[in-house]
Amino acid sequence: MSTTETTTTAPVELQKGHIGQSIPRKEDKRLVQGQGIFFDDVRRHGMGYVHFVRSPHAHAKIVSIDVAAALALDGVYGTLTGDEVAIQTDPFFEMSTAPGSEIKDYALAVGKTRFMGEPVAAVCASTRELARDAAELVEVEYEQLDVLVDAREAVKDETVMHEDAGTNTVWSGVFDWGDWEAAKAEADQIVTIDELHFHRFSSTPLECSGALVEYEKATGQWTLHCNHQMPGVGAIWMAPALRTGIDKLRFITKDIGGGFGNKICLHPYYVTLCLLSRKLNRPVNWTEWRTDQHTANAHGNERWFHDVEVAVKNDGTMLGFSVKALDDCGAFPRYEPLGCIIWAQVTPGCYAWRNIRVDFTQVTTNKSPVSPNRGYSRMQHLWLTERIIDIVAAELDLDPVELRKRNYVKTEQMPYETPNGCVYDSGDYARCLDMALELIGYDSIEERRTEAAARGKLLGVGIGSTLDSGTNNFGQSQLLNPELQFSGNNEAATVKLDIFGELVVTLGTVPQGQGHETTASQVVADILGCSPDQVHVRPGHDTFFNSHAGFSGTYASQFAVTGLGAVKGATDALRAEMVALAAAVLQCEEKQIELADGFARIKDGPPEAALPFMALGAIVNANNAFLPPDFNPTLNHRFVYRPYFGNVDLEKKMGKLTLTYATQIHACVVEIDRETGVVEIVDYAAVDDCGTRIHPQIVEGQVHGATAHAIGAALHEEFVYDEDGQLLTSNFYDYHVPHALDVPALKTAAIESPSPFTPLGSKGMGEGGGGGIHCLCSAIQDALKPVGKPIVYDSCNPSHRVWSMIQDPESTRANVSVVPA
Amino acid sequence: MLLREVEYARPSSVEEAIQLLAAHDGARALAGGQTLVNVMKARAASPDVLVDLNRLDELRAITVSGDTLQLGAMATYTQIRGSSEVEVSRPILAEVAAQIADVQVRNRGTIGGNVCSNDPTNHLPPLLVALGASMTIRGAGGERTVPAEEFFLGVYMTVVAEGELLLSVSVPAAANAADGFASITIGRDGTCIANAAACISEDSVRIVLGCVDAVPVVLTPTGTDDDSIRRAVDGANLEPPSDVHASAEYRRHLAGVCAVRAVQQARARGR
Amino acid sequence: MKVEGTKELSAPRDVVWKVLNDPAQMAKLMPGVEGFEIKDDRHWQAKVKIPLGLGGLRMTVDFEKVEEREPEFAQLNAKGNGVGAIMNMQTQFHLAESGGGTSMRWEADVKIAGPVGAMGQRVLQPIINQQVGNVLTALEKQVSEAAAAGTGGAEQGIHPASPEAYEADPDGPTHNTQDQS
Amino acid sequence: MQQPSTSRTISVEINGEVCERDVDARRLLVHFIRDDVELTGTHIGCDTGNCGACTIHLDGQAVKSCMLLAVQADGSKVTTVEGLAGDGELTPLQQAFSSHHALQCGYCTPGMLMSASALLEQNPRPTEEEARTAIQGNICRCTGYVNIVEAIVSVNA
Repeated sequence: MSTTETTTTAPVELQKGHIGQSIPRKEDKRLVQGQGIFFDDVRRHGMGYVHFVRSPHAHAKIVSIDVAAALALDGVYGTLTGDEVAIQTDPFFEMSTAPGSEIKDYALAVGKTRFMGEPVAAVCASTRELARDAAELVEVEYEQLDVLVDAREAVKDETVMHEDAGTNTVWSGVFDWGDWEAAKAEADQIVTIDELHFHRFSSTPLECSGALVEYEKATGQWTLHCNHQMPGVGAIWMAPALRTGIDKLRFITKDIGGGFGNKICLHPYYVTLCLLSRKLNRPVNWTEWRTDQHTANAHGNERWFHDVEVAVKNDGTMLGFSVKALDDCGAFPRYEPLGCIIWAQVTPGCYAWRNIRVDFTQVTTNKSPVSPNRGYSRMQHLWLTERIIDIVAAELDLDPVELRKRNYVKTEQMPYETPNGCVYDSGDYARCLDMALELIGYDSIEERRTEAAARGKLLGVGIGSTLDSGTNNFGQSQLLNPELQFSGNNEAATVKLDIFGELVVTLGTVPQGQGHETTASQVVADILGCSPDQVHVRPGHDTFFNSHAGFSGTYASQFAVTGLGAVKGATDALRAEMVALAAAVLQCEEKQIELADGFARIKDGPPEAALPFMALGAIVNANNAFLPPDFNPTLNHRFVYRPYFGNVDLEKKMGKLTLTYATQIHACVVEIDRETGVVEIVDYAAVDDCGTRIHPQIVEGQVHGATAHAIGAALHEEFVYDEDGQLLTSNFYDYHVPHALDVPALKTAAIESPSPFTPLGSKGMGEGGGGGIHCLCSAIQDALKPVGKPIVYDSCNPSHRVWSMIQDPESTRANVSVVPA
Repeated sequence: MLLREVEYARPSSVEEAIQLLAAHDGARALAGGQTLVNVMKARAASPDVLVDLNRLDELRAITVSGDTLQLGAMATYTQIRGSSEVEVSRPILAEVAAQIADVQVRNRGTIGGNVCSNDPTNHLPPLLVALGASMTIRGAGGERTVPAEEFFLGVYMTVVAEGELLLSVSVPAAANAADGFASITIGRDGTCIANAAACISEDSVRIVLGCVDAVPVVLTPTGTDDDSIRRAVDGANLEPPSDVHASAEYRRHLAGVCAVRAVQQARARGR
Repeated sequence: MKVEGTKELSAPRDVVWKVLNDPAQMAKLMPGVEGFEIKDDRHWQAKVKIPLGLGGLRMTVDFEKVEEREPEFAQLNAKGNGVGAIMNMQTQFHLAESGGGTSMRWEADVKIAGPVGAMGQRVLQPIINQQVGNVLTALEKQVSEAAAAGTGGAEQGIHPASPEAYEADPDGPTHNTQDQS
Repeated sequence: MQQPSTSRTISVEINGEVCERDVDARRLLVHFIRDDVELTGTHIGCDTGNCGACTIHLDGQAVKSCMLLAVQADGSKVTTVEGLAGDGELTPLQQAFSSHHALQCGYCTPGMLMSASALLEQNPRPTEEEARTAIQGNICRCTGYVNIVEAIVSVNA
């Protein structure tokens, strides 16, 4: 299913051919043979293995650390403790304003430990096993402190985790767009919701984090064979902390076993490895284990929504809402407080309400730090908007499909400016919804409900309307902290035609499975008139390729725009040179030259008036004596793609916060076992609109993946802490990610509403906006209607929570009220 | 990952295995290793000596003699699932074996390892107690047979003492036995949150609950109707553990649900 | 996790008190003690190997007597270290005369910290119940022997691996609560 | 009676080649394969035996090589993902994974292929449910399994 009918594509000189085709992925051949190169596959002579000594306590003073017994063990190369880190490095740069900016975050715990699993020391030894043996011999004396596991407690500051800041609040501020008071006055009904909770989980990439770090004494150069997914920003954190220049950190990634944002905040670990490799003068390898990954790497942001008020007209027109959001970022802010603004990219969700007030506060707690997890910060907010829609529909007895359609931003309103100055580029939400509903057989839902009831099952249907905003404007960080010197966005790529006619593409991005080698080759092939097979895209990222920019990386749904925008820019420049060169050689005008079938030739000219790409490469690189003196083609072009955003309005907290908005509308049918609360998904559909699709199969694969993540998060995956800050779901037994039997057959469909703002009409879409979470929460609430109409108040609904809602719907209903305005 | 140092021996006979177990303090039998190696990876438990039973083919045999189905302690779940002897003499065993973990684990994991580890969430302890199985154990002092009901002592604890080895598990053969098994798991195929096995015989019904205590809990309801079963579970005054997947209250409730479902299955099969 | 219960013992209160407050006798109550060192009258240390079928959990446990009101109340803190986990336990005993014997009310609050401990939460409660049951059974023997001998101390403690030490105890924990979060 | 020891010399036939090495008894088979024999196609995705990234064939059966000691493989035949295809040619299963886009990051892929190939040997034309059951012990975080299941079912369809 596919149509293209809205706005026109930006004018590009593309030969029809490979873009839009699902060509075989270039990455696959090595990966299906086990020949991918992941960081832990790299070996170096004399390499030592690092094991971290981790805090068993969530909050404790470190009284003493004794490494003597570890050092005495045969085969142990050395250790590193927080005291050494405090002397040899500076705290990492913090993005918040004061007092949040006063938080001191080091590579290892200094003085005290603030979450279970926090590294307090590191040991390096000749084998992996020995490193762990030695780590067990490090004696750490702790003095336990009061533990904060609940953001609602942390915000009271009765216990303060970061003495330097003097408060647990990292950032807080009020966003007020439109006129909320006027909306309330205009409304017929005010629906209130006391509390909603978006839970803590993460995408848990199958490959854990790690690196092999080498130090070159002569030059002070570190080389990190690693899986950092945003090395540009990693280096901005690391280099000042290590008191070195940014070029002293060379990041190399090849294949990466998934990232999903969880590999953005690796700088504390990597700094420890840098210090150890320098101290011990040997390469050091650290492989994170799953339990460590769950305990002490990166969780997604947990968020509470309090005192929600929604202004609704009797005809179902929604005028706006007001909410107090309380975000829990765990023990250290790291990438935060960016999550305090990133959600604002999708302030109204898919809806046309114009009056929105959000009072946002972020606090630290004694839990794992967070990191931008797939759907980062927008997913939490979009879940809120979808919860509001379904709760309003249930309380005012409105049809949830009609309510959505009435309030969706309409396709004829595109490009649509949101109340906070963002511009939704294109899309047709209502049409996507109709398609999704058709795929799940919505017309026959009432009969199926009756049929299921006869089997003791509660059947429900749910909708998740969500947006995946991509190519963000880092200028939004200035809405949090006007002093920050970040704005705009960029990505680089280099394309060259080499001596034997090879087309070589070097990306600045850091792919983790998104098929960048393949899609980049499609773009190059279509611009240069050749086959993608003729285009070699170097796997992975290497700082020394010098083909990256400040925001390089693979994150935030943007490759199809920024990465391919850079590839297109570089290839356009290369093409111009190839044309000029061919015209010079063939002695004709440039406009007579066409590039096709791997040749530069005179259009409609004689067969001999054609130069294979190899000839062009050879002339410039090795046989250039005859070229005119003022004609110096390089056939090697680095291009930095930069979307235009303009400045943000600091006073009104408005601006173009991101460039593109892909639509994802999900619909599903669930059956709930009334006796046990077990939820089974019996039908599932996801309709995607990400503008021009470069490689439809890859797009569909991203939809599948994001949906599976959402299903896991909505039904099982939750990082649960006890009152002492002990993580109770630290492995794949208790943290149940979907298995093959847990994921239903997924139906997908797509439409294409090309973005008018991007080089190829494409939009980023990999994160998926948490559509499945919204959709399942919606379906569960619908299914439970006959047992007392409970309100789904949490984003995670494992069987025990569903069962509790069945037992005691009233306690959830106490959470909502309808007040005639 | 990354185990503590451990000594390893691979005996070539049951006798040698028993000698090894008896001769070394802290020696443990290594059966399928699908629990033990995992626990060692966490360094939660660390045996000093591992006595690997994997080359003792005589412990893998599944045989029927008279009215007894005998399963060697080293019979794997995959073997049990595919065994024609099991199929004809106590099919519930094959059905439940197919529900344990995943294919790879079923290829290695053994009935002996399952019962000897006695994790409260395991499938086989309640099932074998329900079926009236018995365990044959050999040590330096000779062989003894213990009814399944007396075999389990606590979490990770059984009557198999140091220096002893579980040789086989015997189950009464009954092709058309009215057996049932029901569980509620984390996801479709994860760890059991609650489970129950049921066995209806001519004069009685026996339900055994897993996951609610350190050892399987045996109930003998007065009838096979749903109400009798629920009454029996209520009357057992269960005090199941709470964890992230289930509060004590929810787990107690699920125990009742599983019990009823296991009996319903048994009733249907016995017809 | 909190466990608590009451236990009726046939021995007189002063005998029970002596057994409970003599570190050497206490050592015999605990499962799998491999080594024991008395540091002073309020502090002692035990090296234990909790006998689980998977190979035994080794821990070093430091005890501190926090409070005592002879012959009716004692509070003891224990801190165990090992197996990738830290265990903290606070125990209290209340002894009351009951006929010719003693009625003991006890409470224990056990907390396990560290990744391995967190992994074991699933089975922690049954294991603790079981170990508490063992301790109580051992205590019963110990005090009855002590009462018979007139003063403290049987020669033999209970061997942790011997099955009879683990017989189900009807007077075991009578009430369990675990904090659900 | 033999004496237990903390290390042993073992001989394992891996992908047709006999490898003889001294190994510590505590070394896991997966570390032996990756670090000692340097066949890095077999991956590690967890530390509790759930994820299946380390799946290999041991004497023809799919097993998780993180739940076996290397010394246990002494005298056995091991096949890893590197041993599936000969001479750089992809097997029909590997080809199907590529054409159905059954892999994204490719980290779970070796284990998936080993589980799927074991299935296809016993059951050349599996149903969707059978394919799902065969890979229930292999976690993929990228694909949602949809295309993996399709790929497996397609091989001999």
